[in-house]
Amino acid sequence: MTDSIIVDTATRIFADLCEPATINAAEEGKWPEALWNALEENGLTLTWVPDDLGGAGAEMLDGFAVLRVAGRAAAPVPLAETLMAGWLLAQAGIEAPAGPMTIAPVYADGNIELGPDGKLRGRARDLPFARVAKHVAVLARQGGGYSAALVEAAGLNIRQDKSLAGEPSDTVSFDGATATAAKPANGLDLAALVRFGAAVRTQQMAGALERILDQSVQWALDRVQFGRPIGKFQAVQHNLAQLAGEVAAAGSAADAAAEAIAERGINGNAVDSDVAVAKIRVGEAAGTGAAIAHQAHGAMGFTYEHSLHQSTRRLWTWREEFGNERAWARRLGRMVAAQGADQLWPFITQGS
Amino acid sequence: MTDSIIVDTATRIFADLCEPATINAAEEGKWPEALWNALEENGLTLTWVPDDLGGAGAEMLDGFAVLRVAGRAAAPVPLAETLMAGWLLAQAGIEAPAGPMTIAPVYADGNIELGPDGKLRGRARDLPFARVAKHVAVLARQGGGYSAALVEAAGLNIRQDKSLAGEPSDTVSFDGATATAAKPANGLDLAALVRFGAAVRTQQMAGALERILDQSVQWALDRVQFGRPIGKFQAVQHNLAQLAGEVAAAGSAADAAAEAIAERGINGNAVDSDVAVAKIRVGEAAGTGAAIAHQAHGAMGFTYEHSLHQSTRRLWTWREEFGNERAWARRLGRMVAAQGADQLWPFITQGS
Amino acid sequence: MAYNFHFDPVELPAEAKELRQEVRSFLKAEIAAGSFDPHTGRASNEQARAFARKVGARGWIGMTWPKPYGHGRSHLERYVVTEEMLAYHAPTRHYSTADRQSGPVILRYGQEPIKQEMLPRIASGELCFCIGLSEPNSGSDVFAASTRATKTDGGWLVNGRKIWTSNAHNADYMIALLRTSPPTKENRRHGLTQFLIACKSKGITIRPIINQTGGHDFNEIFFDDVFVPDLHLIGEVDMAWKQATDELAYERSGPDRWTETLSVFTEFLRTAGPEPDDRTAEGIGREVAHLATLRRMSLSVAGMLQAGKTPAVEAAVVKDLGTNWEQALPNQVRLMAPERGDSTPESNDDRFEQALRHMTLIAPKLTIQGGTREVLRGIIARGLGLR
Amino acid sequence: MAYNFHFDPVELPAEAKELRQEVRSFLKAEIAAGSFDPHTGRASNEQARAFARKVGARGWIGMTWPKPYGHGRSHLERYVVTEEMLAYHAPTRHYSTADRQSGPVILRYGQEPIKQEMLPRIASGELCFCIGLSEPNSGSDVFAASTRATKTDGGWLVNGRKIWTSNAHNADYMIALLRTSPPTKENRRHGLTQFLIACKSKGITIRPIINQTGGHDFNEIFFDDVFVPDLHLIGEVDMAWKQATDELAYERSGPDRWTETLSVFTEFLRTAGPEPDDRTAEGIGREVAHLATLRRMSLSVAGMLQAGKTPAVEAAVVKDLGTNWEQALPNQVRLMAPERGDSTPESNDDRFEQALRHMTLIAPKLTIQGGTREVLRGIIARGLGLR
Repeated sequence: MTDSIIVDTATRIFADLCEPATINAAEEGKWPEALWNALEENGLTLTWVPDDLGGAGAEMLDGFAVLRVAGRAAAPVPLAETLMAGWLLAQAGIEAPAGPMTIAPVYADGNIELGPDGKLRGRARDLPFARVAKHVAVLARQGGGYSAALVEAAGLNIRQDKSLAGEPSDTVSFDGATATAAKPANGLDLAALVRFGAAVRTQQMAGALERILDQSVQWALDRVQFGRPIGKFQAVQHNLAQLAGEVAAAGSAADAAAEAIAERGINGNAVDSDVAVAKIRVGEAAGTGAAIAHQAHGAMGFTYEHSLHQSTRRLWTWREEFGNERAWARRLGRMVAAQGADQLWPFITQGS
Repeated sequence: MTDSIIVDTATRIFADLCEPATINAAEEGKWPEALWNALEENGLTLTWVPDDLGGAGAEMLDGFAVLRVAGRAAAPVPLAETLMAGWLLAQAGIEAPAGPMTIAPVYADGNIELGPDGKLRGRARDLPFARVAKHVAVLARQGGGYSAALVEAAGLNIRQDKSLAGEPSDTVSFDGATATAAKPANGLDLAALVRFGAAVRTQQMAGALERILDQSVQWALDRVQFGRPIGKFQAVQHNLAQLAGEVAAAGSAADAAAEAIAERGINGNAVDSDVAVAKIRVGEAAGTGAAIAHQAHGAMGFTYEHSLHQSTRRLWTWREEFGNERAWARRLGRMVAAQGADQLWPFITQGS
Repeated sequence: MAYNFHFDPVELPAEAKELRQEVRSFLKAEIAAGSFDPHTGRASNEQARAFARKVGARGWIGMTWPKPYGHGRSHLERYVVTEEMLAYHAPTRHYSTADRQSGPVILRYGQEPIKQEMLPRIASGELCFCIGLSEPNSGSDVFAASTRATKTDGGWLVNGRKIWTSNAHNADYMIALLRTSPPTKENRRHGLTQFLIACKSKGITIRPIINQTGGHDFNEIFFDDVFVPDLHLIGEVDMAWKQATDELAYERSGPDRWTETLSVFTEFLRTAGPEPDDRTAEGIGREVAHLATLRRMSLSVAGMLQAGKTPAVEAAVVKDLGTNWEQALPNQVRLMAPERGDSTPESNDDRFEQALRHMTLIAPKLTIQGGTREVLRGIIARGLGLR
Repeated sequence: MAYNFHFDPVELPAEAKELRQEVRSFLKAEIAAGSFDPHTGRASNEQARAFARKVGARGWIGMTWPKPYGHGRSHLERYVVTEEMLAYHAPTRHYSTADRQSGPVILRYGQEPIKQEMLPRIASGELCFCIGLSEPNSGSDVFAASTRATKTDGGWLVNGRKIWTSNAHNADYMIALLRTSPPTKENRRHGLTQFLIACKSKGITIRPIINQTGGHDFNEIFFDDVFVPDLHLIGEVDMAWKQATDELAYERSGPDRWTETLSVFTEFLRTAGPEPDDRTAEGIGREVAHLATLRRMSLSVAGMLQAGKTPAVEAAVVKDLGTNWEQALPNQVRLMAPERGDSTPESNDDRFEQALRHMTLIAPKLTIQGGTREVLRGIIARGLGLR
């Protein structure tokens, strides 16, 4: 089970310092310094880094729980990315620096290489929050394997773009950059990094879905049409009940992936299938759920001043990152088919 | 426009002679003789056969309109098959005999051959109503082309099976059978026959969908729960409104295919795309529509004694025959893609 | 916060994992012995009865009931047994209703002599139960029931009619919801009482209702001055609305709510082979993601029950998601299946075709039986604070 | 019979087919001249105004209005012009509301001097209109409007607030639904009146509402003692509920109700190329089937209007189906698109990516604007005799 103090701390910080206005301001380029500092001061940014490497040394599940809360808050900071970066560095025994980080690459066909001269080569697209990161944790090919490398962001060539959520999503060239530290990644490969990213995104999505359910129910209770709250109309009730089902399924699927990783590590087929299930199911819930929430909110939910879009736009972004439903479904489908029909049920019940 | 006398006649005959009990009895193997005879005596079974070949010489659209009515009535007779058989024979200038007929093959990979000795060879699966047909109209390969052949059913080797609708769906071996008459099919190929069959099924489905909408609305008005007719509940109203939309779309798509065939004949890409659109859209409506109708009917609609299944089981059968949604969608998708993005709109507006 | 229901993670205890292997071995042996068809679940009534006795002998009926009525085992162990039985299409119909619903009602509200008499006989696999709930004018609205029980010397006289009673033609007993008083103005649910009724009682007529698959599961039951002894009264007179519904609603989330059409998927996997194309792989993956998630949620409810929680809304969520998924499954599979043609090898895919047909036919009932989609969404909406 | 609505087949007359070619040539020339971006429809306000003048000069605004107000042409000809404009993303925003809604209202209910003054100026492409319908507490329930018009010497004084008014910041005039009397017990729709209001009138303040795409279309409008002359009264005082809604509801079925996200599909087709794989072909075919059917139904409504029929329910059906389809389209396309990666050639698919993002963002509004899904299904249910 998770450490409730960590989760409570995160919840309190977001309640205090992650107002809708802060989130919109971040989209305009204003770095939410107070929020980030509070997270950092409370040790939440290096949750997955062991004590001896400068981190909080918390359990895997604690980190995922923090990300659930962050997703619920639509936190406009690279908390997930910094957590992942710290984790990646820790795999190689590299100490994690302070400050925001991101990871590279985010695609399984990524092609960053670490040369014998200690210099990096390659380019990575769609790196979340690259422009605000102080460091990038890179998983680079080296010889026949992979190394984790810590790179200062300052000297990198960054082409800025934005995700659908309005958050930084940048293309970064690593050509000629020198790693501050670089060590073999202890068996980790790009597929595992992407898998880990997918699991992380499912937690954030599960949180965002909880948020839009809350908002939609509240709106349905408050908004009066035809002389009564719209939540009294059967059609609205049934839609929100369906939304609740999607939220519940997403939370459950995301937790399954997190628990699998906590128990069995990031490598291996068994974990891969848990993550696949989660990314598929949560991705579907994100689409269905956002549509229902918007329908319930009417025109108000389509405005920039209402905060619904802060969650729905992130859902639409996150479902696509680290492999969308289709990509994971193909992979999972092949895995299941390869084992044969009679292994379906054992497959479903494996691990429990 | 269609000849309303023909349609009125058909409607009256089905109202008089196609009761739910008759339909269930037919499933048990009792041939609905009175119904068939009335259809035959009124010239409805050879609608598409010209006067000089022994038929009614009606317009294409009249035949399709009759099939719409027959679909609405869940008529348990090979009216569609006899109409298609008469039409197939007429393409080759072969006179149509009296009595029920069916066609062969029903798959585009059909492999019936007509040898130089006038004997047929091959086997066709899933022929609707084969066991009750007096004749089979066959489209057989001959040399490099196709011939239409009329074959007496009496001597054929028929292995009986049933469709999901409980109607005869038989495998027939034509090995060694002699054609009563055989002539070149005038440019018709198997793809065209399947295309024609698909258009025919969309009319029947459109009719069946109209029927289940009627039944569902009536049931919703009659059935009382929680002190009022269930049709007063918003959730039921919205579901039935959705059903109405599917029924309307199906009818419109089916008509488009029928009109295209009536105007431009059965050959050619343009007609192929109209039929594809219809079989895809009507097939989808059949699935969605049957599900809504059953949900509205509750447990009652699941019983054999209620007549809903007579229509829904036919919908599930017909959507699969002559190519299901997927098969036609692949074909249509290829057609559209081959023309390129800038031709999409001209493609949609072609013909009107 | 609207979102106030939860699906706790569950770790199955070691004994449950062992039990799973035990059940699988048992089923393997039964399949080998020809006790039922492992693909369709087909078994004769005699086979189903014999199977129930064997399952009873293993101690797998009434597992969670305290001793001496049952076996005092955990909800998670019971869950494992149930899902293994369903996954391998074991013929549980002789005992499943009693195990899932009737037994727990008797255990909680029955009079002591009845508990002592009935529960061990259920647990042994001997007795088959059915549930007399729906009436011609009382389907989703169970509190509109009008079949009445009138007090008489030493018992009650029952008159009226029940409908949609599954398996009544095979059942020994029924637990029926009967009207003992009119509803009150303040409480329209008042006035109904639960009774245990022997199906062979004088005055009972059972008429089969054939369904659209051609099969017989439902029945209509006519009561004509049927005598029910006082001892068979279950719970308080007129107060059935306080009993039953909520506590037992957890059973909504059992694996029977998302496995009913599963065999069409399994058979499809068999025809699809080990290296499906992209389209097929994508379709398979999507269904597996839903299945795995439903199963986790369903197991979670069992775990919460074991922990003494009352996950009523969670159970409704699982049933709503589960039945919608299993209802849609045959059509999803249909659209993955290869096109049939004259050159398709014969009977290559025959078992799949049969499963597809059967599941297409039964799919409509899945979101109706045991609480319609509309009823479930109403329960969830209430859980959200909207009602 | 419940199913008492129909979609008559339509054969476009020869002049409509010629007109289509004429419109295509016109648009081709405009695109060549850089009047708008043919892929996204982007055009500046100046470009949109200039475009309206050109379209007006062609006689393609107010086409169906009788001469001398408009051009006395058929609904089918108007339909063809409209769908071609939409299909090629022409910037019609300066005139489309007036052409579709405001003009017809003035034509039917306006006072003669107003008709003579306004309609030709609309038809020329000069005037831009907006619609003042929704209020903070009156969205789907339009008859709850409370912005009031009070009789004064020679006219009316307007006070209150309208919201979600599209394009008000560019409009010259608004047709507003205002409260002139309280509703009556018998008829809660009583007491509302339509007025023509110049947007530059003293006392009007327009506040932009930025939407989640970052764009500005909606506005909030504040009325502070705005004077509206008697001549600008449209129709009968207190009787707006008899006007407007039904006749104009046909406009619901126009091609603007199913083409709004179409460009994401077109751009996808471009990236998919001429020989897509099975999965992609299947996806494309499915969407084309929906699109072609919607278009036929929409055209059919135009044909029925031309034939003097009143296809109100049919129009609601088309809008319900159409908006649901166009809303789902971006997600359908998303799941057909190839996976992005670091080795994907840059900006290969950039126009598609941009379209996908934009359409994903606007999709939620499509089943809300101009009559929500819930309102439309209510209308259809009424047509079925359920309400």
